[in-house]
Amino acid sequence: MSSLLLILLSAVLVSMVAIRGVEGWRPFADTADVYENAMGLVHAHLIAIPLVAISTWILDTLVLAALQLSYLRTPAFVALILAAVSIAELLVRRAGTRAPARPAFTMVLATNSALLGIALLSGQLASSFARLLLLAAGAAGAFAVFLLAAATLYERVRYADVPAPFKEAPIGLISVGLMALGCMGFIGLIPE
Amino acid sequence: MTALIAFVVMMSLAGLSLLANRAAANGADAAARARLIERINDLLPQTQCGRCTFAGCRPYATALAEGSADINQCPPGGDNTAEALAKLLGRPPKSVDPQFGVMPPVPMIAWIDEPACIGCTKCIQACPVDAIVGAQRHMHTVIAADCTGCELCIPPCPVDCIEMRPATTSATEVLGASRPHVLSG
Amino acid sequence: MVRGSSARGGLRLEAHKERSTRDPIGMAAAPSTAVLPLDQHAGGAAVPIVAVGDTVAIGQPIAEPAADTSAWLHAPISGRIVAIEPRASVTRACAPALSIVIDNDGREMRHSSARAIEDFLSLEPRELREHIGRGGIVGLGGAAFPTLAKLERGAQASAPTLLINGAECEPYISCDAMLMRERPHDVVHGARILMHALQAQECVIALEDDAPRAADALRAAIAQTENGRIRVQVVPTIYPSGGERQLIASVFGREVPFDGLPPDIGILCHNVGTAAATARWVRDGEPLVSRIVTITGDGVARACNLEVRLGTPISQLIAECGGYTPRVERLLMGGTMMGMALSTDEVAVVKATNCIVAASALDLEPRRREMPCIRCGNCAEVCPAFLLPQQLHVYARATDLDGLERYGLMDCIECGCCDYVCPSQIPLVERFREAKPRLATHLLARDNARAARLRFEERTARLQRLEAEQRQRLEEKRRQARRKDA
Amino acid sequence: MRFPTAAPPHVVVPQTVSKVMRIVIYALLPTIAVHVVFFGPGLLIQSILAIATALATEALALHLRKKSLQQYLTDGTAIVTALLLALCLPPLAPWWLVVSGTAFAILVAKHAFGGVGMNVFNPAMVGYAVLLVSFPAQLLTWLPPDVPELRTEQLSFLQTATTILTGQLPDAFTWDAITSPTPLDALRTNLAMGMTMQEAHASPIFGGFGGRGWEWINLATLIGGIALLALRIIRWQIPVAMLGSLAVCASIMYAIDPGAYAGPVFHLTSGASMLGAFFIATDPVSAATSDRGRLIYASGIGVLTYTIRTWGGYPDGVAFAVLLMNLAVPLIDRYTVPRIYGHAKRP
Repeated sequence: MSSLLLILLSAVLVSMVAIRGVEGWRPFADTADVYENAMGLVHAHLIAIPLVAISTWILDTLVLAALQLSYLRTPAFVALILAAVSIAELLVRRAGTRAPARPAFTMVLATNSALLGIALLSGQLASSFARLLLLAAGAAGAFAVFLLAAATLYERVRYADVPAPFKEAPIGLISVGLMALGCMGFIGLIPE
Repeated sequence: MTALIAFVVMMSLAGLSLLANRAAANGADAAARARLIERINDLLPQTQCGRCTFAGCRPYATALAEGSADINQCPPGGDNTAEALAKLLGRPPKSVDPQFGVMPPVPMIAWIDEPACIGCTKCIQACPVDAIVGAQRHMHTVIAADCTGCELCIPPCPVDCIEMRPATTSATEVLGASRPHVLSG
Repeated sequence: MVRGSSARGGLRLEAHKERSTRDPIGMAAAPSTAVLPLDQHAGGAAVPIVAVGDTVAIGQPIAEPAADTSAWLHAPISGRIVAIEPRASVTRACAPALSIVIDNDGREMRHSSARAIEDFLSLEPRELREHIGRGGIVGLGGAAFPTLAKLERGAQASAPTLLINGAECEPYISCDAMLMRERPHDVVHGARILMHALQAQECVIALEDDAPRAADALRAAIAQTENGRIRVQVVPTIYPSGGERQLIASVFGREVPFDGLPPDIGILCHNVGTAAATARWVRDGEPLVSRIVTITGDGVARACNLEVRLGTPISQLIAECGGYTPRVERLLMGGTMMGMALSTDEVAVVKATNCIVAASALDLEPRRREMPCIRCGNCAEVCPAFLLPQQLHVYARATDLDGLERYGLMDCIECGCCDYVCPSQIPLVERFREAKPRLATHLLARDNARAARLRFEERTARLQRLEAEQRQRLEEKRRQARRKDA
Repeated sequence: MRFPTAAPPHVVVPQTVSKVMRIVIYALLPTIAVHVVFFGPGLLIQSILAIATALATEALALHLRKKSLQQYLTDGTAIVTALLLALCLPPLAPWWLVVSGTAFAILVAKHAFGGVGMNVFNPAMVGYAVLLVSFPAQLLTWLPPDVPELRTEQLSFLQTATTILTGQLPDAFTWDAITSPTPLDALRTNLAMGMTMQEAHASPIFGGFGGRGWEWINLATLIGGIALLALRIIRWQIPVAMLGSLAVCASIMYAIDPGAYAGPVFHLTSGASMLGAFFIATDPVSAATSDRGRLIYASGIGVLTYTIRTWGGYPDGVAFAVLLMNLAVPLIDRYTVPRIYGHAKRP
């Protein structure tokens, strides 16, 4: 559980970096509207994470295991993530939701989906399909809340009288650090 | 047999992901570009005056999105627009370059000296925002509220009967109208 | 700091009205020189119709309305026009405004042309409205909005309800309460005239529960007219319940749309002073040349309400009230919440002058050092427009125009409630007033740009369509020619 | 005659931030008094250490940021932070614990974000949470309440001070003899060991409706909190919503299995429930700012507190719950902007 939380938090951290726009990652970049960009990323994750978890589980248990092809698990996982991420991106762009520009958007989405997908599938967390579904939805939802909270928090801190040496990145890191501190309260909630 | 199935599964998965990725990439680039142009255009004053050296606001927006124009080329928008563009595009802020024109301190709109107007309609054709009305051989009038002050109607006029005059509608009036708040009125 | 029952927000403030309501309304002496700014009403400044050297009589028109929203101006004294020139004026925060200056000849000559209409019902509503306009009547609550313009707007609503505003919520001001107490017949008669002019079906005279004598007087006056369509409604004394929009919410439980005016919901609101002035003009033929002004505050020897000719210098009024006390610190026109601090008393009373407060340290509560906002939310609790001043403050500090727009800066009525309760002592109203023109300019530019863009796009589409049609016609011609050849 | 001008309004309430903070400090006095009665003078020494540290670090931060010491050091916010943190620490905790926790709270949670009014997270709770995750052993070592059944040899004021400053007990005492878990901690441990609620409650540290001592501390805090409400320093939304949601959660679980879950009254009078509801969650800077937002914010704290207390790894969840909801405040604020007069919809 806490490792899942840790992954979630790092996903949020990386996503914030992508939303804020890092030089070189944004050919059509717009740095304004952190919240709208976060919303786009959240939509994509809400599609991609459950999609990755479910499709991998189906492929793994129904196809690969049945055909004794388990050694193909890793390449299949990679291919599925790429497909799921692309589908999610396509849907989000089609819907006209504002989202960060490529390649930051795709890279972040793929990395997060992969990390969360592995976390959900490995270990004893996903003992049944229903549980996996629940976990995937929970992880995507938690990611959504944390990312949106971080985005609005960024907007608030932007107008705060932050001392010059702490402006921008440092205060962002401190915020995420304190966010993680708050999340420590979840330790022990669900036995690993 | 197993090897064959494995091959097929892998190939189809790879194909699927490649296909989806291509589609997403195309959609993403085109959509992001169109959206950015739209957002830039939204920040421009829509005078269509061409002072930026482009043929209107949208062409300038397109050039900005492609990176082939700078943010300081719009005199009617002034430093506020330049600042908004800088923020949107993540470029360092700049004030407007006077080589593209200097705006008068108060907003100006076109005014036609009606007795002198010969009704040639040349200015009507030149007005990009349909702010001049009048028929052939009848005098023309500028709709003050619709004029953006682009000055495009001035060069075509054969009798030089158009001049720029200070606009009367100002923000303070708008503010006054929207402020019915004096108590026990 | 208790919330109102029917309208949210607002403050319970100390009224400070006892001192000025002890004596009946007195008559101020006519000034030896009257200074009449031409812009003493909302809208365009009036245009002089007299010249320097002319002799005028009391009630004689001296300036006519400019185009659009404007109002007539009449001579308050008889005498000679000595100047038409810029003079320090309260309409421009003591900066010069173009004014007509009349020297009093002391003969109190009355202008004769005005007619007194006893039976106003004989006039067509439209005729009556125009007649009211000729009396130079403007809103006497402080906004000085030309009554004619308001009536014309209100007459477009079918059978509107007339709301006569006697809720004098600001501390210190008592001119309306005294008017209702002593001249209730003028108020009721004026209300009847306005009802006829508007074809209004009913009329509510609203006043606050701290003026019971005024309410009794009005009820008695209404009973005499045997008019069943006028009633008195008492509202809780909560600042700013006298604000037009706040009063409508508190009396009718309805809100005026942010982008509309009261007539849009079938209500027209006039001040009691306006109603009384209307009655005096229509019934007695006396145009708006004087008004009741409250002179009060610890900085003046005797507090009272005086009927004052327009153009009287404030210094003269203070002298009539026994002069300043040594404690005087600040001179306010209006109440302590929204009143303007005057830099000099050598300015004249205008139609909007409802109150002069010569304030001492006892009347003022000085601001302490400003601290950062601690988001306590006291301001949001008292805001009668239901805004979040604490958030607006953040956006105003950062000049984030989008944030200011989203959080409704333009809906701020500048009543000062937020400012009053702020424990961090932030001058919120001042900040908002600074930010408003910026936002207004931004919104105006944006709206203009959007409209221009629409017209440009329509035009482009039209030109393309015309070109296509022309090409088609050309093609058609060519084809016909070819057919002929064949 | 000429007059100076000024912008309206010309009157304002004679209220200031430092007055508000002074009232909050006074309102904490009943809690502090009852705390000292039951747990000895440790809290007083901890408070002095915390306030001294807070003022010193505040002065340092203000000096580095070139802000007016006179204006900001006297605003009382640092003292409130210090007191709240001291109230959360065990009475005999070593001095470096309270000093490092307070310094972290003031420097990182407050001044890195811009000082008074700007902090996103509640500084006192940041300080406490940092200490709790870093030094759990020290923070869970409580004293038994000073009641007849549990009375052990009491440390004098001097002995308490020496213990805090040196970390060494006087010769006659041993840690094992004078320490005891808090009721919340004991309940959790015992339930985890398979005891039923009745068996767990048999311990003398449990009183009439909460833990011995703790129930009175919470009641004292309630009185201080009601005083704050009466003086309109805080609004009802936050305490009512937080205590309400905590009580609702506790009632539901208690109704499901009274043998495994403590009842609502126990939860309301244990740990930092009242302190959290009236003094910590109500910190306006880090709380949601609209009325509806405050209801959501405080309900969230109540639910999270119950969750962490009941199923989590820490005995009390108020600090983490507050931090987690602090994190969500900007988001809550964004979605709870009230409808403006004359507008049909919320912006």
